[in-house]
Amino acid sequence: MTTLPANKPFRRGPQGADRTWPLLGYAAVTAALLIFLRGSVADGPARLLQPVLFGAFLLSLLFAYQWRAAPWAKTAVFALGIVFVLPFMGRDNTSYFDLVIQMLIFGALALGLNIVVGLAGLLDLGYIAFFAVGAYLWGVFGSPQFAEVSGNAAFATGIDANFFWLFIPLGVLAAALVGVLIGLPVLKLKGDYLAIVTLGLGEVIRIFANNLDVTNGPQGIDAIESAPVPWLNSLAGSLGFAEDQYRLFFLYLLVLVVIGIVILVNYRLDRSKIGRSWIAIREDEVAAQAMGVPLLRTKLLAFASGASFAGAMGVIFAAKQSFIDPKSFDYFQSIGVLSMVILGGMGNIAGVLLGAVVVTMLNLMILPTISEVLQGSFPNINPNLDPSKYQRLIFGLVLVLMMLYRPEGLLPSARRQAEMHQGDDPPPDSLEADNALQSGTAEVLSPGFSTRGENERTGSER
Amino acid sequence: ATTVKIATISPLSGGSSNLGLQIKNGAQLAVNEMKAEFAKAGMTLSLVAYDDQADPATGTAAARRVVADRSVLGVVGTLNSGVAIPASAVLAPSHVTMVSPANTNEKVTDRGLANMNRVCARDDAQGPAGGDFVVNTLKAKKVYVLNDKTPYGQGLADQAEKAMKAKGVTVVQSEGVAAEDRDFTALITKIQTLRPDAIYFGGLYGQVGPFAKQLRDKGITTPIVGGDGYDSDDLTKLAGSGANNIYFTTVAPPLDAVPSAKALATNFQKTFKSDMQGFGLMGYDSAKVVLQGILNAYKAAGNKVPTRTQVERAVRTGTFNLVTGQVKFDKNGDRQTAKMYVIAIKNGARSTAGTVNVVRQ
Amino acid sequence: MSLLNVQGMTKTFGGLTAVNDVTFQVPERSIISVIGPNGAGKTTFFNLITGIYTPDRGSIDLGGRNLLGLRPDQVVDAGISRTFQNIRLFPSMTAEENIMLGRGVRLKSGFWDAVLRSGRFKHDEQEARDTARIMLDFVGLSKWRNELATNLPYGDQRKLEIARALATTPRLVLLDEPAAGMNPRETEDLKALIRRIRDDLGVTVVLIEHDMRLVMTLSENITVLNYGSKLSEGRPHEVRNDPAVMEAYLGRGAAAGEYGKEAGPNV
Amino acid sequence: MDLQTFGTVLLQVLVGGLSLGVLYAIIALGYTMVYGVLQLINFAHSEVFIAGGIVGYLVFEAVQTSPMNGYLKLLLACVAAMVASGLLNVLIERLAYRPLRGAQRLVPLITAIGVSLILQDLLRFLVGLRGQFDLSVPLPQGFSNPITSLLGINISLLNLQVKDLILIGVAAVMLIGLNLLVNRTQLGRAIRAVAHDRQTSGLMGIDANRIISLTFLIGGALGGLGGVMFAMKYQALNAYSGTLPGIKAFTAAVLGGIGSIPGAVLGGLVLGWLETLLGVISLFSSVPGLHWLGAIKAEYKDLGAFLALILILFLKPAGLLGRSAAEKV
Amino acid sequence: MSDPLTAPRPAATGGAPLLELRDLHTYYGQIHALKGLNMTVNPGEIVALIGGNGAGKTTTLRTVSGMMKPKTGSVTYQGQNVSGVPAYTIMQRGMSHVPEGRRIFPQLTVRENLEVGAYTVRDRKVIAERIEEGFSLFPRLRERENQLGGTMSGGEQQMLAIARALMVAPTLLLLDEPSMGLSPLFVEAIFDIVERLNRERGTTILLVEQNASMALGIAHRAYVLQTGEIRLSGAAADIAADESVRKAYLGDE
Ligand SMILES: Nc1ncnc2c1ncn2[C@@H]1O[C@H](COP(=O)(O)OP(=O)(O)OP(=O)(O)O)[C@@H](O)[C@H]1O
Ligand SMILES: Nc1ncnc2c1ncn2[C@@H]1O[C@H](COP(=O)(O)OP(=O)(O)OP(=O)(O)O)[C@@H](O)[C@H]1O
Ligand SMILES: CC(C)C[C@H](N)C(=O)O
Ligand SMILES: [Mg+2]
Ligand SMILES: [Mg+2]
Repeated sequence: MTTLPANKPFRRGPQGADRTWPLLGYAAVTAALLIFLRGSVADGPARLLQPVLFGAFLLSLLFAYQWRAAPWAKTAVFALGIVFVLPFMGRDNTSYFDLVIQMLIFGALALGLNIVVGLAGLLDLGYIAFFAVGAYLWGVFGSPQFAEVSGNAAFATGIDANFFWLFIPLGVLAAALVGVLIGLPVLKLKGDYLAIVTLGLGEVIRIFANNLDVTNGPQGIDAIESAPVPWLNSLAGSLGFAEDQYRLFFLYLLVLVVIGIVILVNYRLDRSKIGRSWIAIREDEVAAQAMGVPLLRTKLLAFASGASFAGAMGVIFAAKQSFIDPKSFDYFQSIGVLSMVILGGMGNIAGVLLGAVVVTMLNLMILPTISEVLQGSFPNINPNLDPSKYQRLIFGLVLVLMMLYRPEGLLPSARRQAEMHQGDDPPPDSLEADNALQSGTAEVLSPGFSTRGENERTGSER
Repeated sequence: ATTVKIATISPLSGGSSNLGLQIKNGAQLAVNEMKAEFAKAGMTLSLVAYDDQADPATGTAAARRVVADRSVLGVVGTLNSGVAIPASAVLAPSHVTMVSPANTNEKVTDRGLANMNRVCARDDAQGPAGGDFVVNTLKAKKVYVLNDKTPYGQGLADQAEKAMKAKGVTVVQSEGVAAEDRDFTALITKIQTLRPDAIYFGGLYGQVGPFAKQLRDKGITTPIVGGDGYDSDDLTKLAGSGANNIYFTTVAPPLDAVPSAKALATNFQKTFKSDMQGFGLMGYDSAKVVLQGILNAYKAAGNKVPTRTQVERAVRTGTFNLVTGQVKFDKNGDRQTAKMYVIAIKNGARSTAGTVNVVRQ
Repeated sequence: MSLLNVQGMTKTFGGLTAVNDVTFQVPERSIISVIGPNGAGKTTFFNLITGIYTPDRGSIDLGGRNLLGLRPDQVVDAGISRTFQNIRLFPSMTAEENIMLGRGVRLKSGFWDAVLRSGRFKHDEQEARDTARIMLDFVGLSKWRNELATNLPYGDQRKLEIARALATTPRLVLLDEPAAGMNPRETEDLKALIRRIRDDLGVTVVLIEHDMRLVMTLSENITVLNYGSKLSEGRPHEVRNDPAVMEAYLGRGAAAGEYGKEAGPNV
Repeated sequence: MDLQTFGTVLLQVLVGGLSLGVLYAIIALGYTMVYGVLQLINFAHSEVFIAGGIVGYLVFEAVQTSPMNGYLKLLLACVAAMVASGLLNVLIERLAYRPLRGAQRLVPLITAIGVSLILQDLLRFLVGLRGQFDLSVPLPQGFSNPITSLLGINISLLNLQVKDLILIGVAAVMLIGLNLLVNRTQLGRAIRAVAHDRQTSGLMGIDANRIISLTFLIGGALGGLGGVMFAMKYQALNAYSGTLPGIKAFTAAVLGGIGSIPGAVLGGLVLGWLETLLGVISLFSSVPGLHWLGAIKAEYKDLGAFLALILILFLKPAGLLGRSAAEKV
Repeated sequence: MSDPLTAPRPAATGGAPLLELRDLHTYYGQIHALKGLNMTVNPGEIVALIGGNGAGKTTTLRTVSGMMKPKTGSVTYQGQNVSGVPAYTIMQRGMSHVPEGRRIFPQLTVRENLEVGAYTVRDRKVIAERIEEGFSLFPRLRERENQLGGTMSGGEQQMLAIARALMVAPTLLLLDEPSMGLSPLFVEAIFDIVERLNRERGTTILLVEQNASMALGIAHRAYVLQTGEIRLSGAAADIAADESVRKAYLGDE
């Protein structure tokens, strides 16, 4: 029987030989390549190397997290990467800034969803609605839309942009509140019923956003402000950033702080009584309740915590995009975030972040670059073969292949891995295959075709 | 040589790709044509085409990539006002000039952005023109107004509605239908019940085609009126047997209305193996404005590759002689004199029913 | 003075009366068994007490506190915990975590304590961990502490379930067929364990069992259910010799007075 | 609005909602079948279904000018689409889901989404080969004719067309047939057994993989049929037009109680009626006291589906005709 | 009513063993559950397999019925090597398995559970007859014909599981702890049924039981399994008399 190491049963702690020097070496080389080759890969087919170089560099951050190495070396790699390399690249090419901020925003979203789906086992297909709540909250107030809504022309650029600071916690609150309001009626539903209802609720919120006047309907809201931080702007200026990059510079720093908090909260909740309760209800609601876990409250807590991360990031997202519309929050976005969680490794903070990085990079950097390069090379191509049209296909292929070859995710949670690898390569019809399938999420479903209209509830009657 | 690029942002996939491709190909023709001239000035000219899928979020993402690529000096686009409005806002802080061949919504230029210009007329001219047609030519008293819930469709329908009401028309119902929707059952029931004399539908051909088809299929022959969103060859294909009794105003000239476009159309056909349409011509002219602007700025900067800001100013202040006539922008970036056309579709065949001149003071 | 007092409990499913007007008393610090034929309503009776089902009629009180209408988690809080006829551990948690989860109901720290890592939180975590260690020692599973619950042998899973139930510091613990799937040897160990639960921890025990050797030697009192109703009640020897019980439940073996002393093979 | 118009509109809603509802039901059954056997929301079903529509379109187009009887053309289109979509569904299961039998439940869900994306572009490519994005479906002669009388009763005000009747008829036959198949035959029981416990069903001599393939075949074929019906009803489709009806059909399945065939039908009808009603409800604003209905314009018609879903599941957590898992503690 | 167990005996397979396990090694991931198991079951026999918790009894049955694949070694059934053959094909050849934990189909009614049990039987009349047989063996099932399997009590489910396995009139019946959770009265009944199945119908039975004394009471031969290996085998009476067995499994002090 496999026994996990004592004391820290599920920290798949850094293993193997000390790799301090390989880590430093790798980080230094990839960072140097990224920085010094940036000019040579700026144009033409060489641009295809951009994602390669950038990806290689980002890997050094992953290695710093995973490898066994001296703490100072890990800190150094992280610090230099975040403080120097990324801003440097962002200054040189704004799209790196854009990309990194988006990665972190989606990272926080994925972490929030991870609580709901990965820990508590509640499949939420409308998660993006909470993001929308935060985004529209600031979008409406922090843009010319506020003048329309309030009927007061004095707000031609929205309310004082300094309120942005207030709106971040407000976004958290509002999203958490919506989470509780939505959760109360639906959280007693089981399994995929919950999934579909959350999908429906997400759509309801989107349809309202699409038809109400406050949200300016399908036109969306543009010219959304961000907080003015003059001292930071002058700092950015003295660091050589162009004026149109100041905002991103500010948001980059902000988003780093926010995601830091999100990770901390996530980590601490995971390793607490609350985290255990989430896992317990995921695995067996009846037993959890019979062991004293209050079901509804625990689920609501998961819903609200997950939602609050999305709310905060929604506010920041609106400020960064300066434009939001209902389409940015359709169910496909929820699914995108879900795919980050699962692709990365459900239940594992690092895995989920990695999932967000990979998916965002794929969507915002790799696919566009490929299609731009191809298009540049074949300008008169038959429009039906135009590579830029096959982004869905490529994204879909990546999803399918990744899942087929790494169903447990890129960085699986040790807990789940232990679950999955109990029965290594089970025979096609073995018990293991089924057990893993059933224990993945503990909900009890209603399969099969019923012949009678009976409506007997399961387990606890309340 | 320095690399200099212009970009197009337009839908290359999805329901309005027929027009999006026209814009892109038109711009490509202009680039091909002027490559040599740029080379003489020491600039390697090329075009990057971005697909906005007629979706604002995708369009702004493309705009952000344009901003990041410092060799792009100007943008031709977009097709949809809903995309143009946020995309130009993203481009504005970086002073990337944008010349639109097709965006008619007032808000596109009314925000007073320094980088946003257009070579076409506006909806506050187009809506009333459509309204006039409904009242004067169709003699309708009761009109059903529909829009596709995009800034363009909604804005245009609003303008037309206002104009028609001013002329004493009763608007029996004014509502929206999501742009992706192809299920018009409920709307048709309503139309059958309300029995309007005409339907004004502010939308795009990809949706209007099936709408006309389903409507006619139920035996309803009420005229359908709309704007430049109908101006694609695909409209009659999609409407099939329903392509009858459809009228629209458009800001792009029918090719036969512009004699000088003939050579261009031949060239277009040769290069892209497809027919040039009005918006192809508009795309070509828009690209010409940008390119000419770059060259003007180049000269003004003392034969140096100009900055984005310099190009932005050169476009806004220049005078350009183009296939569709002279282009000069006012302080908001609107074309000072533009033309509009009224087109009728009868039994699948289109014909020009009139022209309107628009002059902005 | 009885700890648990159940009066006139009734539950029907559709047309079927699974538990019918059962009155049941459990004295403090006793070991009581509930037996009866398959489908007699024993498990349903447990489900009613623990709040998993709501009774159609009847009352439950624990040490004077009314439990009727409480949710299962509130019942645990009030002092009753249980095990299940079909083992329901949390498979992806270790043995230790399973018990820590059970302890949760007695911990005071909340959301903000966890986020801010307050002193109270640290104290609680330590308490949960200590409880887990003590309970694992108590049931003799210390060696499995960091093993995933699913990987434990069947018999040990049953013991872990008991440990988890005890971690909630109950006043009363309900065990549903704890000896099922155990051989006579293992059943002996279980018997000792149940005695220690009562003697060392002072927890009252009610159990459902079909293993008469266990029931007859362990329980102070036995209640027999049949078709949802109470058929008989009394001390083991009284119940064993009750003709109605023999007929409905024990069969010939019991009539011959052999239970409690297993018959050898081929005798 | 006078009483007669009021009544007419209501009748039209009833009939129009019926034809929309059975269309949802057919599509919903494809979801339900697969969900029933694998507990997988087959996100690719919306594309499987639209693929059927495209095949149907190709057939209609190919035989457009042939003198063949219109119903024969329809039959041809249906058969071709059912075969194509059925096989496509089986292929998808083989390649993308079967290898993941042992994985967590959400993993196949993600591959299903991936497959759905892949198919969207492949279908778009296929349609694009003809230089088109939106397809305009040519129907056989007479399908659009209004039906003025049925069984001697004048029903012209119902506003029915021949194709509506075809749709309703085809759906009725399919639904009844399927219900019999699933509930009255060993196959049906086997599906339900496999659904709950694949391994134990093996102990009953059931080849789970075969049953699963069969289920995908049937579900896909139903999707294909739904696609043809969709193409016939709207005469317009493109590679992406499966998404929204797909979500609504699945919603219908859940609303009715997922896993239940009558439930899917009922769910489909509820959605169909609700949607149609919401689409025209502003007409009733002229009724005294109901002027506020004028605010509910056609753009809110999709809201009905989801609000109904939430409301119904709030009241009946297992859907209208569903029953939740019987799990004894 | 005619006694359900007096149906005609199936033809015997001749002198060869019905089931033969050779050097079987089965794993759960890293866990080596069966370590070179050898065992035979002859036609017409009742063979008991006893052993402590986790000894590998269930794993042995699972390997025989094809629910699990052995890493090495062979399972020969009716003269054919069936190791690695999927369960459903083996089951189609007259084997039946009452699995540990009953594994009732909770969403199917009692009757439907039985019908699924008869999946490989084509003749509707035969199915109806056998359901009748099952009902007369376990009258409780008849009373609950339309109750969902999942809501039956533990013991009722056990009855259903056994009845379901009998639907195919198996040649070889694998029983995994059939008495678990049954009332004493019913435990006796079950052993009675097992014995009569064997005696009157010639069904061969491989029986895993915790209630070793009763199992050895009806078995012809027995194997004692300990941590994946056979420790002892022989005539059931001899095993029952064995001192170490009495101590370890029969609970004698
Ligand atoms: N949810 C339910 N729906 C319908 N009937 C039920 C339900 N739960 C239990 N029953 C029925 O109620 C009766 C009592 O069941 P219960 O599980 O309490 O029996 P039990 O005494 O524990 O039996 P066993 O010893 O076999 O476990 C049984 O006949 C069972 O079939
Ligand atoms: N699903 C499983 N995953 C991992 N290990 C398992 C699994 N099932 C059984 N084992 C291990 O395999 C070994 C043999 O188990 P098996 O279930 O065959 O024993 P058994 O003799 O049937 O015991 P019991 O009397 O408890 O039913 C044990 O060590 C057990 O822990
Ligand atoms: C070509 C047209 C469909 C574009 C429209 N005039 C708009 O501004 O969106
Ligand atoms: Mg019980
Ligand atoms: Mg076993």
